[in-house]
Amino acid sequence: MHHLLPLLAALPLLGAALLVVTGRHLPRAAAETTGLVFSGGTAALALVLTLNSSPPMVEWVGGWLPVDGESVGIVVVGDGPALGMAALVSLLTVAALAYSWRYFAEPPPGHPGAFTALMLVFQGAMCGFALAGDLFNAFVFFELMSVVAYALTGYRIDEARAVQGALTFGVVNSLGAYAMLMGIGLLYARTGELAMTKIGRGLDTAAAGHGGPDGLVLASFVLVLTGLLVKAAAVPFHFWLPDAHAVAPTPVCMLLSGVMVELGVYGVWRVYGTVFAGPGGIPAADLTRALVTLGTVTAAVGAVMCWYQRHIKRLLAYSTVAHTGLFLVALGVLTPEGDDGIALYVVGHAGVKAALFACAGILLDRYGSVDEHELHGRARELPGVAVMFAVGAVGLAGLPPFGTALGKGVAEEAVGGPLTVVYVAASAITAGAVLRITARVFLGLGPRPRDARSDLETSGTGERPETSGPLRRIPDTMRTVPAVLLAAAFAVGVVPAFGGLVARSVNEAGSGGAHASVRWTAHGILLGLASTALAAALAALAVTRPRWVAAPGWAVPLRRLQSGHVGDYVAWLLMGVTVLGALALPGVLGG
Amino acid sequence: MSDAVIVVALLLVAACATAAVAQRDPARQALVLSVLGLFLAVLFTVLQAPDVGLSQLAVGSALTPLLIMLSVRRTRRRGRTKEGPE
Amino acid sequence: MNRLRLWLLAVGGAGLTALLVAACPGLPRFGGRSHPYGERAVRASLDRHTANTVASVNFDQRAYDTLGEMSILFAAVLGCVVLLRQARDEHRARPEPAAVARPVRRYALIVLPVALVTGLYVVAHGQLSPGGGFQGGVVAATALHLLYLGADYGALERVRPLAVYETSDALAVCAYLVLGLAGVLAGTAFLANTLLPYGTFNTLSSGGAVPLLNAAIGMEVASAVVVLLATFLDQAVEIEEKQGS
Amino acid sequence: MQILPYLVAAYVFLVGCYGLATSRNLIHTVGCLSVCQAATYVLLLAVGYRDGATAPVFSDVEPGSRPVVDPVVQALTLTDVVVGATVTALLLALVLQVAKRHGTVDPDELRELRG
Repeated sequence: MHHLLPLLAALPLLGAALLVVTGRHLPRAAAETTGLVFSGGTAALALVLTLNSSPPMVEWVGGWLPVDGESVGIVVVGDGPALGMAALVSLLTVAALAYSWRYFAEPPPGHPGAFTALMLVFQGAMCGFALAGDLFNAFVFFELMSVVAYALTGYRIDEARAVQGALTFGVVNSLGAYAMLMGIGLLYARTGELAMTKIGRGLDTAAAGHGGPDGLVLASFVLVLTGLLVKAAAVPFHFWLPDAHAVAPTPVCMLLSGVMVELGVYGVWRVYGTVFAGPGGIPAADLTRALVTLGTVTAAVGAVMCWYQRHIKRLLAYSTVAHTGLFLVALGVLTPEGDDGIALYVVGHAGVKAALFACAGILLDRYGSVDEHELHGRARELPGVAVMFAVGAVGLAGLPPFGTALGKGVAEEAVGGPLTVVYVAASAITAGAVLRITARVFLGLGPRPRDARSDLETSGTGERPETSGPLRRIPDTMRTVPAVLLAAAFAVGVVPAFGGLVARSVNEAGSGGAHASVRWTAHGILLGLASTALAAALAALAVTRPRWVAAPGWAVPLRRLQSGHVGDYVAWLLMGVTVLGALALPGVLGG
Repeated sequence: MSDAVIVVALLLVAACATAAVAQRDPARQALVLSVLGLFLAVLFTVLQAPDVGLSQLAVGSALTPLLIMLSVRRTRRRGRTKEGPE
Repeated sequence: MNRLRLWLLAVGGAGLTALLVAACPGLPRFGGRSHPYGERAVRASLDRHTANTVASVNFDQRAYDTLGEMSILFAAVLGCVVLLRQARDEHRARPEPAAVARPVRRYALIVLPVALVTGLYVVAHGQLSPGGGFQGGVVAATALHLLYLGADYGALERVRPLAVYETSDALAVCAYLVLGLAGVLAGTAFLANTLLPYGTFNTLSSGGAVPLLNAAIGMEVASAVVVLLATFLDQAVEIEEKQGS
Repeated sequence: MQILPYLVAAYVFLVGCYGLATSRNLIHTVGCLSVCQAATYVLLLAVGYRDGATAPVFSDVEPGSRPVVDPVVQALTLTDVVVGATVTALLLALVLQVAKRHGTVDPDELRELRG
């Protein structure tokens, strides 16, 4: 069984290569079917492997099995979280490919399969990254994932914003990746190894010699985490995300927001747990300080910025930022419950967020606009989409029994105390913004908002539909995909065995052998209901009394920071490195 | 002896990297990058990495600057056609 | 330049500098002796009769990394082809054949075959001497573009049917993956180099699957670089915007 | 000499970052990114160097007769070089499209995405 692990990365790549070889002579439908077959086959393989991931599997690529505990090969890890992420990635790719079925108006001349091929490479890269047990191999797949994502983001070359967003995305993420590579180089210098477990052990041995971590450990920790947090869009590394996610083609947005960003969070979990968790690494208190601080700020900034958007896809992108913050907070407390909670939250969030992007895509293709003000009341004719949008909004708020609610409840219990407020507030504000859109765009409630401060915001008007022309009828595939995704997010919370299964496999892989049980609690259900009620209240207020919730003066500088200037974003990245270093410093000084 | 060569190569790389950043005109920057690629290839060779040196020579001092030059030409040509007929 | 960015840059740059400088004392002395992984890799390479250890690491021990790397190249080329496709508001203009000075032409046409052969030689000796698929591939592909100097753009386009190179790029990726899958089908492991005899040390056919993977990479890199240069040249020379757009 | 190569790597990375943040031309930005990447090559190869050792190629050296430098970092750097070239190419392609759609390659003049 374990020999099949690398195939999760290899199969989609093979599919992509075959599509390019034969692409010229294939009709479009055949190319898209091939894509679905390869991506679906990988998804099936990932699911089978996930169900067999206890006890965790390990595969040495090339058959370089360790001799006396030492190997020259690359290790691939097949434990629950790794395979679970790979399965999530694959299923979402299948959904995105199904959504884009006959969707793009204009495949490049001579390359009818190019878009599908790029999506397959994206899938393979994300699977490869999820399974990587070797730090440099993780970097390679990280970079592959980034390169495909830049190309996919800029896919609509006729759109001025799309190419600008893709370029910003490319520069910032590449710089993050190089920082990560510097960190890997430092770790290699210290330990002379590349497999994550070996590096972890090497750090511990070295620290035993001179008592605790030193500047090198701190620097490598900060640099590696910088790369991952740029991907995860933690504040202040997050600026690229709204610019890129708002402009990427809709099926790509589903993958970017649904899983790619979460893979950054997953990478932090994997790298900290295997490399830096030992006595030679970064003390737990420092990691908690760093991640909880950054996570809280990320959730706050994401939620506030989300509320003030009128560009619907940009609004959804900021809600992803806010949720990443929540994931980081739960990850930072380093408890088995926290890990279980985010695992479930990530799965539920992927379904909900992808469905919301799919609905936004329907608006874009039907009206050529994703602007809340311009579309006011125009989408009354799409009741089905309206229901899905509203359901997605309450799913985002964490209304029981959605999977997001289960995950959020478990995570809230794990973080406890005042941090619970962050969870309730961030999920309520982002969900409230989505409900506001539902009320205004799909129901036409309230007065039509007036445009203000156009120098401060990006409007969603004047966008070109992604189909050959504005759709008169919404194709069945585009309706079915979000419905299925929402149903799946619902099922995550409802199917009783699922939560237990996720918790068991997450705890088996990490958390130091401790097992936590995952179940609905009164506390979690109440908080979920509270978030939803708060979201509904905010949306109602926004529609009926827009003045009361208009942008206050202090939000203006925050919005100005999102300047769209790549130089600013690079400067913020450096600032983030400094902040991260400062937050993790006390443990190193104390050691 | 070899240490001295390494130090010189390192300093040349550092100086050239500074020049590549300081040169704000992209066409000239491409030339500086090409020289940087050359110095890096020399450095890699004295660091006993001929494989990397060779690929740096091919990629860093030929391919990348060439791509940059082509891009510069494209953007400049665009500027010209835009100004021309209007 | 806005003032906030300068402040951020100053503080962030100072922080990063401090971090990197603080790491330096912890680093092993430059030129130190402790390279555990490196020494294991050398032993493994000699066991499998591969004279160039770097090739052994690239195409045998860490061949999975190389798979990722070739996929990056493949994806980037596909991405460039897609991003630099002819947009709706652009058209192609035939460039006028430019007169090339005779010495330049003669020089280019003499160097071209030499460079091509050098590239192929470097690819073929990848597992023996420095060089290999990457380096040779880039040299061969760049050499082909001497034609642009030596003749003109039309001549280059005739010897460079892009579709063929795109296909061979993808075929090389397929070949690499199929070689890897053969290991799984044979019951060993993905990309296992155990199916072919390792041959005699220091000969062209030594190293088992290493020469095959190396050749696949050479083909991929050469075709990929040709396509890359072609799409950029196309932009620089042929594609023009329609007036008034 | 003991830490000079590491300091040079750090310096090159920082200089590249400075260039990225202050660049007024997107093509120049992409060039600065490749400067940042050069820092990673220098760091990796410096880590793998060994005094008095030769290149890890045994076609004309008797195996075991002389120490060799670390071949693993060389393989990593080789991968890194190729990655760098492809990223540069892709970003330049995007810059070309930005130039076409916005009519400028000055990041200060790109005002479409904000807030």
